[in-house]
Amino acid sequence: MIDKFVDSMAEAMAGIRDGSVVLLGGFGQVGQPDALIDGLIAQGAKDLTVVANNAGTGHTGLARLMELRRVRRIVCSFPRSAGSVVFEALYSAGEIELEIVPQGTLAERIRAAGAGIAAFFTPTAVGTRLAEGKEQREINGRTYVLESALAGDVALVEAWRADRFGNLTYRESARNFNPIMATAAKLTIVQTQQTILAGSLHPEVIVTPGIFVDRVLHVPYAMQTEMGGPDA
Amino acid sequence: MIDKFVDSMAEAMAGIRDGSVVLLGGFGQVGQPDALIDGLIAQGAKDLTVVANNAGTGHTGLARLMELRRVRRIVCSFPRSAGSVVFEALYSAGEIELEIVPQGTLAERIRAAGAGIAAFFTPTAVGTRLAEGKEQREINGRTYVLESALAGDVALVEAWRADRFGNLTYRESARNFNPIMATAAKLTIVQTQQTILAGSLHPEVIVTPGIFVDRVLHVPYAMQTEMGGPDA
Amino acid sequence: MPDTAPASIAALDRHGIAARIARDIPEGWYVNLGIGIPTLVAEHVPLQREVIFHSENGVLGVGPSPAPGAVNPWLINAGKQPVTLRPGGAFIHHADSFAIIRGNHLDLCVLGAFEVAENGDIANWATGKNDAASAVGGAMDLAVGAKRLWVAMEHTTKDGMPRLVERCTYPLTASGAVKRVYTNLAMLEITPRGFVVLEMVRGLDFEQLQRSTGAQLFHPE
Amino acid sequence: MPDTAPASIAALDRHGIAARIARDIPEGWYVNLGIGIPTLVAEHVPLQREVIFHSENGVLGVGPSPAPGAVNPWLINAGKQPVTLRPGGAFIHHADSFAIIRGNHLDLCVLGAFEVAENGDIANWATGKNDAASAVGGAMDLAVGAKRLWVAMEHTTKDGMPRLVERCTYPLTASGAVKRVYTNLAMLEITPRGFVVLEMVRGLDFEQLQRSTGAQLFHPE
Repeated sequence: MIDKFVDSMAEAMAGIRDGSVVLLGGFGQVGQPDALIDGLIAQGAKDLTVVANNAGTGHTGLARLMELRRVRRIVCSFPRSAGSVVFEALYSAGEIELEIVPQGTLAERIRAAGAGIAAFFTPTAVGTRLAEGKEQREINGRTYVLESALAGDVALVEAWRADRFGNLTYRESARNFNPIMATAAKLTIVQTQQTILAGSLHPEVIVTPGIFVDRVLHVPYAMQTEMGGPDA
Repeated sequence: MIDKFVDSMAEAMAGIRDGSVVLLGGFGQVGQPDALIDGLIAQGAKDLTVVANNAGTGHTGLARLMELRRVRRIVCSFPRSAGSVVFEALYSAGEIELEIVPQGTLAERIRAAGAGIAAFFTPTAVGTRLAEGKEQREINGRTYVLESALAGDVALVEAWRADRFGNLTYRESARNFNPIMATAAKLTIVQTQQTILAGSLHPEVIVTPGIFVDRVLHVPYAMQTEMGGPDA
Repeated sequence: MPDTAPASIAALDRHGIAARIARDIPEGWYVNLGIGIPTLVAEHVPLQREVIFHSENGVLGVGPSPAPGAVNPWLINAGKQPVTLRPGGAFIHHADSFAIIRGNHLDLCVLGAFEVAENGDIANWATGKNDAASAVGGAMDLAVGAKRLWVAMEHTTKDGMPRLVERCTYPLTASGAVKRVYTNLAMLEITPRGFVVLEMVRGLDFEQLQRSTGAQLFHPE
Repeated sequence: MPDTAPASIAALDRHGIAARIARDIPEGWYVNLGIGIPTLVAEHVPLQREVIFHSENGVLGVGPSPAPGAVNPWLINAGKQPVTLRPGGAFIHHADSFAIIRGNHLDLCVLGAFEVAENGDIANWATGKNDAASAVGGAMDLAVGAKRLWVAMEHTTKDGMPRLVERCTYPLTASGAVKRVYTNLAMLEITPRGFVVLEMVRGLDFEQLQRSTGAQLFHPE
């Protein structure tokens, strides 16, 4: 019987190696796999490249991972925001590398990696600093810039519901980057608020089919917020 | 109040011009907007380019449109199949142009048009006759071929449920090409089996948001199969 | 106050600019609102005029802020503020959300800006070459992707320096993208000639507006 | 029948080839089956061994054919035959379906073929340069996209001409893509050396198999 549920955070995090490219779902605090990020902090992998929309806030989660000097490089669209104190300190000290990518280009590069598309021509950023040094081409009278696929070794995803096949749904705006990141990594690890233990999700409402998912950890929300994760 | 429902087939078809590129949803008979194709036959536009997975079967629907010499060119992945008698006769007589596109490249070209991506590098068809004359490039040690976006003037789409905002769901394998074609045309016309008149579809299960939809015609299935379309 | 004194210029406040923009948005448009003054625009579109607000983080049909105590932690806009969902709304993922943006499906995007140039260039994300860690977010995608790009901003900086200029000095967000600018002083259209003044606030004359502007202004033809 | 007569060769029929392939598919794999012999493979995977069959037209979890009278007209496979959906199944659109294929997410694709070459080239969609209207469907995407491409076919044509060859003569579907070939006579792996014979049917010897094959055969190292 197919069963992608794992019983512990340690099992969920097994095998993540130093030097990995880690895709982190979420937009701001919403849809962020907080428990899995805490699990990654505990797991110990370092020299990571993190791909996420934001560069973390406060001193928890991604910010904590950076503060522990475990992140060599971050690829994001919105590094500097209210509370991004850890990132800003590391960046101005030259202790973290940054690649800024327009948010839509970031999403499309991740989607391309999951879809087997090596590169694509987009109109975004043409004529700006973020297109400098990149191949440009006029197609049907408009200028486009070539952007390449952005794949991960690991994706950490927050779902709302999951079944044993790894099929997922998301809740409201917590969907955001999660479904595309789930497609783009060699190892996709999911924390889910609810489980469908007796059966499977309705086939018409599944957003991420289980083919993209390797491991699912059940992390009820209350547990997560009160205790910082099931293993914390 | 936003209301994308139209009352008649004539209203649904209004303004389709000679020379249009028409995207036809469906895979085989499933998810094909049969009533709208009949409506297009009645509407009269000619010199059309049709983009569809198949090239029609028997003497109805797309095959009938071709038989009436209204289709100049067809872009598809699977032209010759059981019953594609009209296409085969026209093609061997040199009376219709054909562009064969691998099915996944066809889907991705349509999706690219809807997503503002001008062109993309795909591994499909490299080393085959269908990549001849196309730009190729080695990226990370693998060869890819450049394919361009494929946009429509008009998309004809079959939905299962629609609300007044033009939000759509599909039924089972009738989803197929419909959602991507809905994104890729200047004018997207939908036939729907069911309507949500009193309210709107649940926001988590919508497959095509109304932003992609211009007109919706209610075509209950029984009517469609028994009478060939509401105006027939 | 006498009509001739400078103080009599009826400059708009932030809500005034937003309300002016809201008047120009017809029912049925799909609209993305940037952070700042643009976000306020939604408050000035009457609920009975159905406009579908899109947010980059995968929300179509963004509605007003929730009442205190009724905040849904799963539902935010691109500015990371809690919002509600209006009837007809839908949730989509980020690649689909930016397919909508890049694919030219939005009728309108309203952004704030540091500078707008007479050729339609917009600079709204970084203030200098040293500011390498600036947050671009979705601004570049929105600026090139929407059918219309309107800018909402103060006509000058706090120091009185013009924000409507011949050429942007700050790093560009997009080139040649802006169609209209709504400021606290005027509404201007960008045409092949440059800035054309369509409206000014009460008490302001063309010459005064020109003095606050870093590029040549034109009357409508 | 005596063991030495040619008639004693226990050549597999179409279901025999399909059943042999089914033995090699472990639980949990995501598998796409082409038209013809490959489609039969699903019938030989016991239902309790959970394998998720994918169909290009946006179905994950394809199940057995429905009982007569229980056909669901909205649910077909890529061969346009009515099917059912197994627990855990999902419906997706065509671009997402081919993202799965092209993006290297399928553990296995099984295709039929006219010819397979010793370098892994496969020809399965068109029989000649004149056949310009051949139907390629999703074969080219599947051949390059799946983690493993296995071919199911007769070892020779009806006229006895080899289908396993040094170089394909028919138009290619993909180059260097095939990993294994399952025929009515043998199971072969394609390696840098060429065709390596892993199994032969009962009553057949290596020399006989070589005579039915258009390329050099090798024993496993």
